[in-house]
Amino acid sequence: MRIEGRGLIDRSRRLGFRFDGRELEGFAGDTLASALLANGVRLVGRSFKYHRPRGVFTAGSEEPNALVTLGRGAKQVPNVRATVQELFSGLDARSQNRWPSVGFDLLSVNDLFAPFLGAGFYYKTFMWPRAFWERIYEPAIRRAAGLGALSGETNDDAYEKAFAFCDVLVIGAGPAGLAAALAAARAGADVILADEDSRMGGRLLAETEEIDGKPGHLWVDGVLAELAAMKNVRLMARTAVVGAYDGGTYGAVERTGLHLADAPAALPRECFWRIVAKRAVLAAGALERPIAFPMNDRPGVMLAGAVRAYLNRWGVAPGKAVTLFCNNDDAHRTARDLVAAGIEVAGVIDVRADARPGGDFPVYPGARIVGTTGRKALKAIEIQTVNGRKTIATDCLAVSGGFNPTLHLTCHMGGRPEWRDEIAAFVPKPGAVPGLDAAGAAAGRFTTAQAMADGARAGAEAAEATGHAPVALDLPAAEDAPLRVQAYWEVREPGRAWLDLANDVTTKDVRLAAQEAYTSVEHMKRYTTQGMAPDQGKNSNVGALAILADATGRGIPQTGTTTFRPPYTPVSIAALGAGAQGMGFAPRRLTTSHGASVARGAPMIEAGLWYRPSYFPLPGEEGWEEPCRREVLAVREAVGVCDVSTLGKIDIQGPDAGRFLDLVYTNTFSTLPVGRVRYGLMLREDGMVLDDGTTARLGEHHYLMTTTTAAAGQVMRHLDFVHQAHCPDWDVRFISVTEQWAQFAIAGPRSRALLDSLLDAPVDPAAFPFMGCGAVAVMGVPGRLFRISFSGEHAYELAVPSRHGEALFRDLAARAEALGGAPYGMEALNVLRIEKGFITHAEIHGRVTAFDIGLQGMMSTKKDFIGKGASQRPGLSGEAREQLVGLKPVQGDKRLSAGAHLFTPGEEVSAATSQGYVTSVGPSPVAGCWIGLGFLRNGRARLGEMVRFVDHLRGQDFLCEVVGPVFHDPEGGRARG
Amino acid sequence: MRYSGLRVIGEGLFGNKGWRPAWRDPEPKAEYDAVIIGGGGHGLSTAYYLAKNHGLSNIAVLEKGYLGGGNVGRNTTIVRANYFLPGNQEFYSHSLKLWEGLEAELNYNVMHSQRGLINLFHSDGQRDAFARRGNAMINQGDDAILLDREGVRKHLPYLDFDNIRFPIYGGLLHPRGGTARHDAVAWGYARGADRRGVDLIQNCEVTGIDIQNGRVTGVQTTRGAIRAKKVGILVAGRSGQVAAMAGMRLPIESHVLQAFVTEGLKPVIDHVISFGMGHFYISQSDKGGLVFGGDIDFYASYAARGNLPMVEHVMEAGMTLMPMIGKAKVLRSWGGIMDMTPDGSPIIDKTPVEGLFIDCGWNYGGFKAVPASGWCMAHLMATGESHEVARRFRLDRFATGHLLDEEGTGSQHNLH
Amino acid sequence: MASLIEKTPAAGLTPLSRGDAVLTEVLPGPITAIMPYGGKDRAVASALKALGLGLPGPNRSVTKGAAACVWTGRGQAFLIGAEPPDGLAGIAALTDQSDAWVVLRLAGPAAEAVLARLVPIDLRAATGFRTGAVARTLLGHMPLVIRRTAAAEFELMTFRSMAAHAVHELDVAMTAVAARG
Amino acid sequence: MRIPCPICGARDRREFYYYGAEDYLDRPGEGADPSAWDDYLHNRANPAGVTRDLWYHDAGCAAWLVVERDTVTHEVLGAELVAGRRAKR
Repeated sequence: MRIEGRGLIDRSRRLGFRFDGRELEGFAGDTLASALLANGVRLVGRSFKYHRPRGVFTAGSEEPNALVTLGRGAKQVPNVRATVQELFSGLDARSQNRWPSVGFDLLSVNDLFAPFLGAGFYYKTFMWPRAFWERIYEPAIRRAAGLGALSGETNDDAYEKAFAFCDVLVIGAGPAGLAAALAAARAGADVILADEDSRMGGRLLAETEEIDGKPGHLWVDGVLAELAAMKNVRLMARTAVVGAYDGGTYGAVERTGLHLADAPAALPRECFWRIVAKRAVLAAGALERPIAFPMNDRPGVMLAGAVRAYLNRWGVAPGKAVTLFCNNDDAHRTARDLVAAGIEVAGVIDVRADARPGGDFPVYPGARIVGTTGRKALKAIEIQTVNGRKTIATDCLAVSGGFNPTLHLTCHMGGRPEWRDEIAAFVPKPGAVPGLDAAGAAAGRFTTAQAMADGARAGAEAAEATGHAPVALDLPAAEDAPLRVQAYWEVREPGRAWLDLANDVTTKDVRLAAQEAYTSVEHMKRYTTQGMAPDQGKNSNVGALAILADATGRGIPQTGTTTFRPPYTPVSIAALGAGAQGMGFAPRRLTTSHGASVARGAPMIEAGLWYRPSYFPLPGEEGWEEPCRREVLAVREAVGVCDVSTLGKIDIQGPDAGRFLDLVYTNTFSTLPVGRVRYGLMLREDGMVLDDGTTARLGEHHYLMTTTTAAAGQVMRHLDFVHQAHCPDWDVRFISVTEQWAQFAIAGPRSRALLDSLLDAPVDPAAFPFMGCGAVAVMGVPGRLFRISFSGEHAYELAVPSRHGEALFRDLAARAEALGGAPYGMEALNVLRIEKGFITHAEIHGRVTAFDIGLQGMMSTKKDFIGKGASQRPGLSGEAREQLVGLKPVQGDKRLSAGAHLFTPGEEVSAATSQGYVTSVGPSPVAGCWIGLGFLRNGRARLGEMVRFVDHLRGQDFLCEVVGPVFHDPEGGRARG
Repeated sequence: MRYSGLRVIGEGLFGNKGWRPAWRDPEPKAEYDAVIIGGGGHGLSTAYYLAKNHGLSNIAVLEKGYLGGGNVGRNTTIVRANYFLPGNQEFYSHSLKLWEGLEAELNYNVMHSQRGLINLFHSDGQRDAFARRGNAMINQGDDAILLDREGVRKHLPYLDFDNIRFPIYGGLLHPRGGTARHDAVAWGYARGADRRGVDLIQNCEVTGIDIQNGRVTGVQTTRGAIRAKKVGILVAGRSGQVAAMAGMRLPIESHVLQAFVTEGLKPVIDHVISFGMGHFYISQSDKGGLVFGGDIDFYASYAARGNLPMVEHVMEAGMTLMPMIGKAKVLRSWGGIMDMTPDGSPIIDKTPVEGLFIDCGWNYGGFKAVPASGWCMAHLMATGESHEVARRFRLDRFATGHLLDEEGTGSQHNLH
Repeated sequence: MASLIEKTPAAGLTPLSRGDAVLTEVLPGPITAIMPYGGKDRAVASALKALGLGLPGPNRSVTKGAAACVWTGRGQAFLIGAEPPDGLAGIAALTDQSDAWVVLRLAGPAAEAVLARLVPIDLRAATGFRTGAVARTLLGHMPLVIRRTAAAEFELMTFRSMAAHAVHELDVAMTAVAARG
Repeated sequence: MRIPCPICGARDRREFYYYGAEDYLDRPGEGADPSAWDDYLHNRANPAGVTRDLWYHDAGCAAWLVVERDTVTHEVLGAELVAGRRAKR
């Protein structure tokens, strides 16, 4: 019911919206909850376990009941707090966790079985028969549980993340936060003021107490205007600071588009901020807490401060005849404001014997509520007064059990709060989060005057700590009446009394946990699920541990609290993971020939962030094997061209360069002549193979190292470590030149013919013997030529500055084709190298030693090198190790598959009898069958033996011959010739 | 007191007044036959199997906080047996078999749910590596099915198959893989051990290990000295500190692993899914929350909490793999302290001190190991010999080079 | 004689204009990595004086006309827009990087806000990132050399192979900032 | 978490690569006892408290750092260059 003349809503702007299909109307400035209450909607959802009818309970993000689903299709958002969601025109909301409707929910039958569904009941049953768990019990439980539903459709909204930096982050823009921001900003500090509400002001927007003789919101407007005009201040409304992390880093989520009717598609829905602040002031206020009493969960039961907020900020009366139940003075203000607005207050039930009447409403001192009625909306309460029992008709019961400072962020680094008896609440432990200071109600200073003064203090101190001289703040006159709270947690009378409304945890559940030895507060939480619902126990934690303390005979401080962890309010995965959807997860690295390869129809596959062509199909070719075979033969018989720019290239210079390479490679490079290239093997310090590749000596003090594509970054980091940690004084400098050079393999018997037609001067065989290198010119462009081969053929790699890469690739491909050759892709490259027994990271997978791949001879005995010491360990060599071998099927038509295991023929197939496994396979035109590389126990001693090749997954089981890993030209004459 | 559906109904009819404590709260005795340091999953299961399999009942479990307060209560609840190196294979295979009978064994519903685990792969090379793994699993007698892209789509139609940075080539399905209710495992073993006479002593921190002439004689605790000829250390997250009390330096570095849960949602993810390219794994709990995690934060830590870069990385992995979860909201994050070893595999072994045994180094795979770890540690403590399926979990394997490095990342603790 | 056509790293991808920010590819001329050998920092600095430049300290740059010497890492600077003077031979490792980077200019009143979406450092002039300031950091998940070249103008360098990805990420950020109005 | 790079200034943890304890700096000489290699590569004090460990400013200046920090509170107490540390000896 809307009250004329009250509230900060804009009554000139009517907004139509829908709830469960009903067309309703509210005003600009409404939340969905205030608009629903204004329309008399009481029942808004169903509880988690018993599916009990529930109504709006709070006016903030801590709402346990009024969780709704917004939108349809991919736009569907579950579990939206109606109390936070700003109303917009066309908003489409639905209730949750009910079927078929919120008014008639079949699963409310659970409520009848409540005696059997107490804390932890599921640990004691559903065990028989065993097979029923996955098939019957679990699916039923899963269907009944959960709240809202995801649409299952791919997200199509924009989300973003951003960074911000400041001297002072002020969290919360109520009286304390505004004063803190003002104090810090006037001192000259860089200030970010963040508040989760759409409108700044905090409780000042919901109270009738005046500030300096004016309505509170006018004072707020004045302060905000001043702050907004300051260059050193950034105001962030709709921004909830959700996590405190190390080094003054805070996570915050800003609702950028969720409140708009027609948000442009490009406007992010939410932005996740990482705010780095030298100091922070937590001015997040306090959360009112309920009292547990029999049947306290009915729609119409609300927090007293929330009732007052709906009245004063939104001009809504949540009921016609309101009652209150409280243990403190603050709740009496709600009664006073209601009466002033012309709403009947049917009684204030105050547990305090000394409670005094404060206005034109009946007060029942020393009384308590013993029962309520009204299935889908509260109808009446039964109270026990000093004079006996009495029933009062009421449609809205406002409850206040005192206030809990909103100290969650101060606990995010493991700090535990401290109990204060005089306010019956936990307060933040100072210094629990370095640099974060709590102020105002968040620190247990509840009056407006106290909050402002404390905020001003904290703001000034934060400014001073960041190097800004504080300036005095003239604080206005404000309300300063003490809270006068008496600790009171539950009415112990027959009937269920809810603590955790969202998870349906009652006082009985907590007592049952204690009875069953789950007496640690963590045990109680986990056993009852109290505090694990969407509100994370904001409404129930302190009450539950008070009852646990009572049940176990311990005090509240001795019982302790559970741990508050980030986020303070739930944050959508799309915001935290913004930017990653689709292609954004990792950078895409494109070679200079990318476009040309795509133009030739090559499927591009991912290789260590790069994209490389799989093969280059010709018209009429099907699948990968046909083009692959053609490309392999092109290399073997004519000439093939392949972009190898993705391999890591590191330019290494300096007088100590050779010495340095001797340290990082197992073999020696200081003796390599200028103009020559050598294959190098690099180990990790633990003796396993890190990487391999060729390194060329370009000059006396100048080398060029090649790494594999996958290990390029790791090798660079490794070189930096070895240099900086082990030999920082050596004069060696290095930098990646991977991006500088576009490099192409030109492989095959006609490779030289191709180069001779291309280069400005023909290849001089004397200058470019096998493993030679030197400078060349390509149409006037200076390049580098290396005579190296990864295919076993007479081959070169030609490098030019990347700006020429695409043009050179197109030219090379055309020339190759003219010579009867072709460009080739990764599939052919793989077959070519398997035929030659060359390894890749399929073989050097991190568990492999030089011994395993037969390169133990490359480990110099004349010098130290990285990995030498640890490679002496007995387990890293010997007959028990699996060694690299080649494999050929006995029946030539069998397809090998990598990942198969090898067994001794005649032995059973089991884990214990596995003799090895297959790492790489391919259809070899040279061998005329599929061939493979693999690791076989004591393999080098077993050449010529048969092994059983078993691939359960692909249904393969046949014999293979163990052969040497080099299938093609084992003497190497073709590459050298 | 035996738990059953009938008992639940019977007690419910009488106000649930009859439920008895799940375990006693005994005072520590001056001497036990064996003392277990650590009341987490591994310590409790060790005590249980020492009593059940080896007939020892004069045992105490000493827990500095509350039972199950360590990693057994802060993980992503995944249970699987999909290792491929001899040494790991047989151990996790044994563990999974124990899981499959755990409810009946403990008379406690740990909600072991064999909903199937799918490891996705994104290149031919990854497919081959997973094929090797799957074949190893079948060699071991476990189950594995290689799915191609369309096979994955049938199970997980909501993944992004069309516009994803690392395209989905297929997956390795482990049908017997799944989840369990983590706390219930600790509580079930605790209740089982208690029923067999084991003293579970909470709020009792071990402050020293008494050693005479190379033999362990007992422990010092915040609740007094306790004598014992056999002491087992099972304190993941504190292994280094407790071992140091016996003068040992372990091949362990402690790291923080974060995990996350969303608000409750109606059923949407029916499997356990693992996305190797992003190091992301996810399942949906029976309560409806999406439970997921990723890599460790990568820096040594005992803080049981992490930082935003890894939070964001995990969320980004989720968004690239299954963008339909975008509008689910993260409700809570937490952290556990992982014993990271230089090869990613655990240690269940004797120590140089006679009578002192250690079970540690579970990296971030300790939860699924709880039954077999207890089984094997109990065997070791009772017989003095390593159990057949845990014989490679030796403390000296780093020195000898007999490594169990499934990741292949070598002697850098945080890379496993 | 035939010639090899040159292609710039971000060819066809820029310019982009979104709201109050404009992204364009810059072609700065030669880029040479200069890594002084042990104890040669001063000698290198004086050799660079021939160009009117010097050797910048960490997070700094020195400019003279179209040429600049930009700090790019531990013991490393890039000479941009000029060929290295002869005097550097033997006292520093010199490596041609002219083709290794895409160089983008982001300009306009919204430039800082756009970069706040992608770069994890404080880029505000008021707190120190003034004209001439340099940082080696991240652009999303990509390596970045960033230099403020004017009050509302930054030069961004990332790997050439990532040019398309970088432009895309910047486009997304520019679009989001523009949508906020 | 922010790491104070002595060259670049304080930077977010996301710019750094972590290696492990500073033990990795003390590489045994050639021919050292196998147990020295075991200790160097594997065994760690792994303190719950102040530690010194190795970080690489991967996305920054490419310096290797020794960072002194507390593993319990995550407080970062300081950082120095690995190369500088050796030169001082």
